[in-house]
Amino acid sequence: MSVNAIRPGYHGDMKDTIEKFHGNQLINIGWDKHLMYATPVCIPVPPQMPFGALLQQVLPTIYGQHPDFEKIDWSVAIWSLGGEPFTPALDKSIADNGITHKASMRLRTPGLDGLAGVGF
Amino acid sequence: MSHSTQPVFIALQANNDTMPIVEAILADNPHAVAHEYPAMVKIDAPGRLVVKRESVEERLGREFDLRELQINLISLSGSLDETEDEFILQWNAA
Amino acid sequence: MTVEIRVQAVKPLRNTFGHIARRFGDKAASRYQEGTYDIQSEVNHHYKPLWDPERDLYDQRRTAVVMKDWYALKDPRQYYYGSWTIARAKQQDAVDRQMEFAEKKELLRSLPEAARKAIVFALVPLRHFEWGANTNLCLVSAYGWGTAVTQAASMATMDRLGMAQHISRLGLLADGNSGESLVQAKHFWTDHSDWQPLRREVENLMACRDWFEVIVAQTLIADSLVYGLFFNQFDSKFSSEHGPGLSTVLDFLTRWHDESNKWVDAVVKPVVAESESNRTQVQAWADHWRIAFLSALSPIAQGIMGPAGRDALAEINTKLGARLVKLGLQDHGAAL
Amino acid sequence: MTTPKAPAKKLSLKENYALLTRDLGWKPSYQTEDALFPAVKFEGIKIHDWDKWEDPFRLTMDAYWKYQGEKERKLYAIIDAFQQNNGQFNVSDARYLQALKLFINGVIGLEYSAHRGFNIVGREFPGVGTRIAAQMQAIDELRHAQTQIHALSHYNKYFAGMAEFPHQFDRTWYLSIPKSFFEDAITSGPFEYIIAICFSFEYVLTNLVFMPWMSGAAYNGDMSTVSFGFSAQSDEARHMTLGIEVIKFLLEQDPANVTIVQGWIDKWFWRGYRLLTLIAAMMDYMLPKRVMSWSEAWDIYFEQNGGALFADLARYGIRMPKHWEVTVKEKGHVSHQLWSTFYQFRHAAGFPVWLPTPEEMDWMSLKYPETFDKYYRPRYEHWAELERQGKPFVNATLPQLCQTCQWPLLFTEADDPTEICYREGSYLGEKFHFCSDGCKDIFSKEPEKFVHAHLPVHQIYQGNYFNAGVNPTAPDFNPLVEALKYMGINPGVDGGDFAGHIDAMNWELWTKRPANMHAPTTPNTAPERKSA
Repeated sequence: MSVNAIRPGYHGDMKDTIEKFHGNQLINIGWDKHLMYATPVCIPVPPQMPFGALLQQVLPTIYGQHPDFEKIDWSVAIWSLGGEPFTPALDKSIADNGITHKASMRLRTPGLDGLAGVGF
Repeated sequence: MSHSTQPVFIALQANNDTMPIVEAILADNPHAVAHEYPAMVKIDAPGRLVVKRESVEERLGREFDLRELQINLISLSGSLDETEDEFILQWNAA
Repeated sequence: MTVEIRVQAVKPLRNTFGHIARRFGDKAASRYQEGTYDIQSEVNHHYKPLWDPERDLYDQRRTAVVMKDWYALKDPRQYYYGSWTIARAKQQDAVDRQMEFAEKKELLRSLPEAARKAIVFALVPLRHFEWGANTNLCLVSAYGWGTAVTQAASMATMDRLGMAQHISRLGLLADGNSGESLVQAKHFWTDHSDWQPLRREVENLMACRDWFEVIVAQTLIADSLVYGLFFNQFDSKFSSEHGPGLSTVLDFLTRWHDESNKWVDAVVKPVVAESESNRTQVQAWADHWRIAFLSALSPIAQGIMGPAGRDALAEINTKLGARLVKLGLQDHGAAL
Repeated sequence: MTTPKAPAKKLSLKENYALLTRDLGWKPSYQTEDALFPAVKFEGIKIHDWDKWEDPFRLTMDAYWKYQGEKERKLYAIIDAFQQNNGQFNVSDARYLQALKLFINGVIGLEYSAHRGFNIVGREFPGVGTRIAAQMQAIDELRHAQTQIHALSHYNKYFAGMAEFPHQFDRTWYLSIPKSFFEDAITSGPFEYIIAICFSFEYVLTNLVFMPWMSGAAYNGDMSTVSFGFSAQSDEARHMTLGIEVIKFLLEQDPANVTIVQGWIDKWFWRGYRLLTLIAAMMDYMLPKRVMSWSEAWDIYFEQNGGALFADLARYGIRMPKHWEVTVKEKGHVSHQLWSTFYQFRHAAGFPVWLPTPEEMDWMSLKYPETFDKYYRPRYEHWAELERQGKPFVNATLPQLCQTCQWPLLFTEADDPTEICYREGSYLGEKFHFCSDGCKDIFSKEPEKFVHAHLPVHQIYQGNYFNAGVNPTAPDFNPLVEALKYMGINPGVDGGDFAGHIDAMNWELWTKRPANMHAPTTPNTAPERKSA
């Protein structure tokens, strides 16, 4: 489908292309079954940042308040990227892991399903 | 025209001016039910609701232009047909 | 109530909204001010309009004139919706009485047939002129910048519909509510040779998309000439022959036009004064539309007033020239 | 011409309206129709006879002025009396005031947008009757914006977070939700606009805003708000009727219009429904004295009344809006999910946020027997415990937004309230994210339009949200604090916890009544307090 406009050639600006983020790219991260964080988050990161640094340095600042966070066994954590199963290489960069600008990643932590038995 | 039983309603501000209007509506539409809310009265009816100028005038003791309903109207539902004498809300389909 | 007594001494933390305080100081503000200034969205628009992809939803580039602050176009009547509609309701109340009187006394129906025909030929077609004005002012309220001018244009849009309907009522007064006069008048508007030049210019103006040009052309130029010719000059001539009946029912139109002129002047003047380029631009618009409407009115002026029509139009044009000078423009009338 | 001897004919309302209105327009001959009405063809709607349009209210300007003038006299008399009596101190409590902040900052901008949008329709439609109806609605909407400003003006003098409403509407992150909704409508063609606003929004959805909400305002002692609300709604009743006439008119004019109109109904129902999540949270959480729950209101005003409407339209081949079943599944959840979101982002809100008290949670258990105790009570109890421990929960990271409705992705899967609903699409090599199938569908039909959306989270990260005069390269530049200031939010004052908020403290000082009527003691036991 396509838009109907008064003249042919109508097109909005691509408002959020990567070059507008001063060397960073956006990634979206959600932690399944942990609705204490009511929405997935969006953060800017350097594409060269190793995935391991995301885990060790960035995620604790985002999710550290949840009692499940310190119990995570990262060796069994399951990631998906854009809805597809995904195994990140910790020593590789965000970019080299194939995580592109505005990618959406979901984290599942088997055995840790949030509080109250309802994914909170 | 087939008669529908789908709900229609009219909601008016609850005040001195609308009391006789509400009375008239309830008298003319025995199938209608009035629900009172804070500052509002909502009259629900299946299929059809009619506000009759004459009935309002009887209770008001003066001439009444149905367009005066505008002043205290809050909302309505249904297809509207308005003439000098009647303000009708109804659905056409079953 | 106990609460009221206790809180008598509570002093407000601020006297008005931040944007109003930045313009006028933190003091009690009028309802006109609070309801008008800065309430149009100005930044961070989301989508390109499908109907005008080259510009934003609200965009200052929809007119050739430029203002540092479009809110300088203050309405001297200080109309916000409430004060406008209450004022009009009051006026309409008086008009209703005039019209009832006119109907009861048959002020127009009892006129000789030739006189009634003259009204239908000379005045009733103007309901279409008013509809054109409604269209043009609606363009201003749709695409203008800043609530000060767009809200006044929105009220003027409705006023013009009101005037179109009032003129239609004159027809009904003359034809005893048969509506025949409206049919005839429409025919004059669309086919009679005396009326065609005016209709041509109304259509040309309806095709104009620069909203400030439309204000100048419609409210300053066309209205001055049309109201002056029909509701002043023609009415005077008619009254001298048939008594003041017609003047009674034209009163609403002339009063409304006097009131509207105050607004029009307050809108045009600051734009002309803002910059030399604005002044040049407004002058060009004024000159162009003045020539266009003046020549367009020439046949109908003579059609309704005979040879006196030419002088009547000249007199109105002189007045318009004087008004332009007052607004900071030049009167190029002599050269026209 | 009729002989003057016969008495003047008495005109009925219909005849009078027809004579004064019909035929004001004419077929142009010096300009083409296309030159005068350039915006009326590109949407593909076919109109064969504009005169078939029927205005059910048949208002001429004299009657319009008369009745609207009377309404305004009544309304301003109440507002005057309210101000003279310091009515702002007679509302139920200081939490009620916070809902008014959403109104002044979010809704006034919508009313104003509606005003401008109807001016466009009032100019661009060739048909006289349709244009007059649109013009009347345009100026009515100006009325609504202004009466709301005037009714709320007095509150602004005493309470925080209301003084910058036009500034906030253009810049505050959660207000991009209402703003983008209306800008989407206005930037559409005139037919889509009128279907979007008059029909999908006003006819199908606004009863939810004005009836239970305004009745709620009355219940909470706010005579000023209820007066403008009900007075505005009396205009809305006219507009809704316009909405249904418009849709019948379009459907009757040409069978080819049906598919286009159905597409717009699908789009705008979903757009409007998502927008009303705000009202859901306001009804369930921000009215200290409650009239009905969001779930009940949805049942009455959408499922029953909307159902009747769509049954009526079935004869034209129009069906219920796509995804309506999802709204029914979600009705027990959305208000709680949004309030949880506001709570954790309260430091970045323009109003303070609170956790519901035990008394209020009992009301919710009663109103939401299927969902509240199971899914939502545990969160509030957990967060309340953290507050008691002096470690209140805060989400310091910016949320992922839906490209279409601009809400954070806060909604769960319709059939699983423990899983966030993620939808993703790609266009011109870039990824886009959505909160629902409804929002993804909308994007997919017009990606050329929706790529241009101004998403506040992305704008902040691009470094575009700071006020003039601020140096973004300075070493102490804090983008999040500067972004709040840019949004018109005074950091540390406007948002945060209700307990200890300046409004709560001033309320108790001025009225000697509890700031929270359901928890008379909490303000004094709050862990930290700011000075007033």
